[in-house]
Amino acid sequence: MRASDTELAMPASAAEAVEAFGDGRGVTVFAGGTILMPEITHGRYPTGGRTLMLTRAGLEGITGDGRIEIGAMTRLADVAASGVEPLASAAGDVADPEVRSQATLGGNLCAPPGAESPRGDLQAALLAAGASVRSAGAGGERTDSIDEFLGRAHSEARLVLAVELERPRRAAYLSLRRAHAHSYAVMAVACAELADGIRVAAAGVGPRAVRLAAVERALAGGAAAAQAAGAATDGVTPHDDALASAWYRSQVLPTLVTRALERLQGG
Amino acid sequence: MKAVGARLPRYDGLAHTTGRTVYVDDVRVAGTLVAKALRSPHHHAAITRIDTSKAEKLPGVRAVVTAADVPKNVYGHLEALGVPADEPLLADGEVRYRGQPVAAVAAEDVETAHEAVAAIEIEYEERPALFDIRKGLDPDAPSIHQWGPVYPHFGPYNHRRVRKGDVEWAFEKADVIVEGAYRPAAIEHCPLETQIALVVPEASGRLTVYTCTQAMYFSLGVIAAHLQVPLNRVKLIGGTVGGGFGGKVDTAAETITCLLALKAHRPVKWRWTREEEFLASSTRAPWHIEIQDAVSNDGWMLGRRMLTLHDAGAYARFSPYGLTKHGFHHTGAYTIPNVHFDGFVVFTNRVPTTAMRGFGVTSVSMAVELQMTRIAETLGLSPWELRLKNANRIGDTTANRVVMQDPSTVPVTLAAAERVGERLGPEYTAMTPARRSGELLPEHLAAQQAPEGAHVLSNGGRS
Amino acid sequence: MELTVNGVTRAISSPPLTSLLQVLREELDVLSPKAGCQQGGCGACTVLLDGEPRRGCLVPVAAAEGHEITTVEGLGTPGDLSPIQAAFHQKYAAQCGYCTAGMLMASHALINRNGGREVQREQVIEALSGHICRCTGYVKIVDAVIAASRGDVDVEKEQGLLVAEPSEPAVEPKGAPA
Amino acid sequence: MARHQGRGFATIEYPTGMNQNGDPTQAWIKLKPDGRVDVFSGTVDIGQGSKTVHTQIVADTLGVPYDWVTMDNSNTDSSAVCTGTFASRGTFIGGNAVRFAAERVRERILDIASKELEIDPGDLEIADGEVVAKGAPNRKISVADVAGAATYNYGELISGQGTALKPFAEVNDDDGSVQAEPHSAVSYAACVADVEVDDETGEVTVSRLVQVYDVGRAINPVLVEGQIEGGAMMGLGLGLLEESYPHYPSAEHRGEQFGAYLAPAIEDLPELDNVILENPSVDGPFGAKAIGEMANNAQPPAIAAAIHDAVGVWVTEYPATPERVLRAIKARAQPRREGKRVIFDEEISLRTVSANGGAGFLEV
Repeated sequence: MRASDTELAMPASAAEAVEAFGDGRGVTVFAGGTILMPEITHGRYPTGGRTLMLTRAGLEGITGDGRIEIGAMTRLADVAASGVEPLASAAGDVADPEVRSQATLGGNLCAPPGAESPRGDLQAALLAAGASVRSAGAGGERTDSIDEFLGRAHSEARLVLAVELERPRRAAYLSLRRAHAHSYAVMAVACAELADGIRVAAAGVGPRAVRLAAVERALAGGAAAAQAAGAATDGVTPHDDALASAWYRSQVLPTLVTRALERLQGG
Repeated sequence: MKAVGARLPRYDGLAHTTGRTVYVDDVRVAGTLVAKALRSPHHHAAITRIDTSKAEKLPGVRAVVTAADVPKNVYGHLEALGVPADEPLLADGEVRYRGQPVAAVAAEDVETAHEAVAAIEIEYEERPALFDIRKGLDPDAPSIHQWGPVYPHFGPYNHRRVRKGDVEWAFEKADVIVEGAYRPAAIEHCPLETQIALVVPEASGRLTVYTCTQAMYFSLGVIAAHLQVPLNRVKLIGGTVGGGFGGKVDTAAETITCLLALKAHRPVKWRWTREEEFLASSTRAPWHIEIQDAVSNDGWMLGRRMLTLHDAGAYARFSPYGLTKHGFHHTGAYTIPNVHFDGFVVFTNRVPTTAMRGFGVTSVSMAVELQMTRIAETLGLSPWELRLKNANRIGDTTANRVVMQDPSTVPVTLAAAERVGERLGPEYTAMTPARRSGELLPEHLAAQQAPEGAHVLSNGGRS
Repeated sequence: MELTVNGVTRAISSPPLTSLLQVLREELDVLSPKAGCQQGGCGACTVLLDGEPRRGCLVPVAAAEGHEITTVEGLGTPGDLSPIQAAFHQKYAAQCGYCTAGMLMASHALINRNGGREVQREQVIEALSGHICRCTGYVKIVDAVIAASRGDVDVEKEQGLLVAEPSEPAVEPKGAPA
Repeated sequence: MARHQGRGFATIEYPTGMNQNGDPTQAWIKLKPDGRVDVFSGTVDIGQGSKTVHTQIVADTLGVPYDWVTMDNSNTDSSAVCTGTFASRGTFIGGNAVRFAAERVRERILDIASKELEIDPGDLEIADGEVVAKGAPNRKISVADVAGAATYNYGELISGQGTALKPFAEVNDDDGSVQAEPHSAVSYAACVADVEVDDETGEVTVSRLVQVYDVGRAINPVLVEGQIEGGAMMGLGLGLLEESYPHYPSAEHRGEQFGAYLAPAIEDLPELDNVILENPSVDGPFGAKAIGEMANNAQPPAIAAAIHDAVGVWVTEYPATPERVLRAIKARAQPRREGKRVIFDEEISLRTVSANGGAGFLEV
């Protein structure tokens, strides 16, 4: 269909947005637009007859101190400036200042995997931080752990309203990227020390970010950073794309994990 | 003299910095239609059916063109230099690379143009494709070009040859033979301005073509040849380009846009998207280069055997020219008296490769210079001194017998060494490009040296 | 819809999901922003929204309504250059010129954000990290932005052509053939 | 984390003009009645600054101020043949074309000035827009008045045309030898690259490039610098970053997004130290040689040599991506020695990769 034929809704509040979204059928959610706009320009309007533009829905903002809530429409530039690690470092690592001023947390969370390179740069940080996702859709509003949310992503339509997390005691984020703002990171590793131990996650090693459970277990068992990182590729199935091969990702992931953990522990 | 040597401001600097430079995309002509192309999704396939009738009937579609609409569809960019034609403007019966244009449409707006492209019915029969030039002559390599796996028209040969001196002697005489393989990749020109043309059919029947070409008269000739019209039927307006780097030596968008404008009787603009540019614009060629150098323990380059495969992509375009230039410069900034060079232009199912900054010679530099560093390392010599010792000097002759008149291998190398504080022996720091004599003119270099005042030797070298 | 561009408010008829870039160029004939990629990847279409740089190709016009949009046309004219334009001209920061408008807008915003202090090289690199220039190698762009932030540019002089100044080779020629 | 420094260098040469020549650029120039100069040439300015350079050449050849000269390269009706902007031919060949045309115009100016001043043209010279008698500076007439006199008194349009063309150099297909020079002039350059290599990730950072270019004569030194700096970044891209098919030869991977194609960005910018040498060419305009195309040729091999210096491995497939560097570090390949032969890179060679040991390509 033509983008010019879509029915555009611009809800003025979160409640209006939830109502307009309904069960999500036939709805395209427009957040920051950094992924959607090029598709529209190139004549590939994604789905449905209705576009829900959230720009004026009041879904932005970072609130709370210990328990932090970040609205879905919070711009990555604001996340980067928030000091909430490892999320802030991950957000600051996305693209360039102009894109970060437009891209949103919710959009990043819901980005489908790219054809040529990984996407969803924040997923690893959210996993490491043990975040949860508050969303609306069929069956009403609910809160899922980030692990559950990502596991079900793209199998059901949800309108993300906010992300919630406890501020980690310590956190570190490290990406492997070519020095190019316009390029996605090859891989990223985030780790965070929470009340119940250290969580470690990696992005760029699969269609979406994953927890590195074997590394977490090794750390819980008292292993040093480099030793724990030896298990980084357990259960991980890296892929080839335009940025790097599966071989390269497998080779370098342990190094990246080691460096991230050393950063976490070394402060 | 006042202007020459002065740091005068750019002629177009004020226009650039006030956003007033007029590029093709900034030209406004009332009633301009939008063009889009149907491009091959396959690397290699037969076109078994094409039907444009549904696209033509869509409201807002003003023209659809296919190979049948081109007066002279197959034309060669270098016919004037003796390279026969092999490339169709629009694919006819067969596609040989992904992104190859098969048909084009002109419509009132971009969304209609997209719909029209999608409405063209086309069926393909996929064929095996070839991507590795090293496998071009494999017994089971797929047949992908009407001329066979390699370009066959270097006179009586299917490869460019350069021969000088006695290479057998050099390899016999050598203390060490260093062999290496070098593989520069395909590269995007990636100018910020993508390929674009705006064609306005004039009442007189002339076509006014707003063009981003780097080569106005060259493109004029290409357009006129495809359209089979004299040069006064087409006027090119251009001269201001948003980056080229060689990719806009190809006449990429102009001719198809002319066909659409002629058929629609309306102005038509075709601006490639960045995706099209990445998918279907020509690239710098990938190369495969193998070098064997015969050297003496004290660092003389006695002889070189070199084999180069140049990936032309699906059509010849400028590749035979680029390979010849490559062969002419295959010794780099050094004088090697005995050489044996063979170069092949190999066809693959990639987009045709073309000129890019340093065409033909960039690949030489990438291969030969790393090889020189390797030789120095292998012999345990200074890489600086190895280069200075074998540097081009006045009166030396190139592989193809041209006498060097103003070579600067020595001054640039010494200046670089000085800049980074590299300490060289006094016999090196005192060097100039002057004619060889004394220790710098060993017996093996004497035969290649030209007499004073000569410019080209019709038969230089040892033999 | 209405759009305010360089201080002038005009009615817009393009559909709301049309990119701001498309509206500026095709509906309003504001031609300095360039369609370099329309993927958000090159920066050639960057304009200012309320003084902040944004990719024109990533902003739907519906989201631009109600904001002040500034393009190079609103920065200065050949007879009345802004400092950043004068610096780009004086420092030869443009070659083919296709990326220049985006570079200018991002640089202008950086200098304004910096509140009159001299911008540091690292700031320039961060601010222009999403802008591709295939011609200049960026050196003269960095120089120009820093110079403009320092006020180290003669705007008056840049209105016309510079007076020729003789150049010196960086290193004396040596070994020149007779 | 293990980072290693390394330095490498390269020296290169590059010819001016189309290989084998036969590539004309034609220009013509006319004077307006006030002496202002209109230059028509089809040379395309792709950003390198040919309009500026040609204007400088014409101004000095005629002896008039730079801002008297207007350059029109806009269309094929008013401009004569220019083969195009490629092969580094803009300054040398295009510049010679406008120079030759300006020399003709200069002759006509002197001829008419001679009539007006009643002085032999050989005793006149032009400087700063005035025709002056040699040795008698108060006997002069402005070029503006000469052009006015030509237009209104003598009925002449002062104009001139010039063509820069070297004849096509035929090649002997048996041995590649030529009967005429296959180019116009040769430029030279050297480049030193300093790099840092991370031996755990294969990442390479270029920290500094020192570059020396012999350009014959820098008609406009800042534009020459612009070519050197732009070329340096393009060369850095060739050496480290860019690849149309990132997993070449797996053709499915020619990306369509900037996100997957790594054109050098401002974050890649190393310290650049440029040196311009001016060893004049025999026949270029004011001694100029070429600069544009060669400017990205020296960096890739200098960077590859620096990688070897840093971590001891040879990466001969360009670009030296982190993956290629890391593979080389893991493999630590040593050359095979066979008698006096030292054989590198066998695994990527034609003999290894082709099905028939390279038959048909080797030993023809």
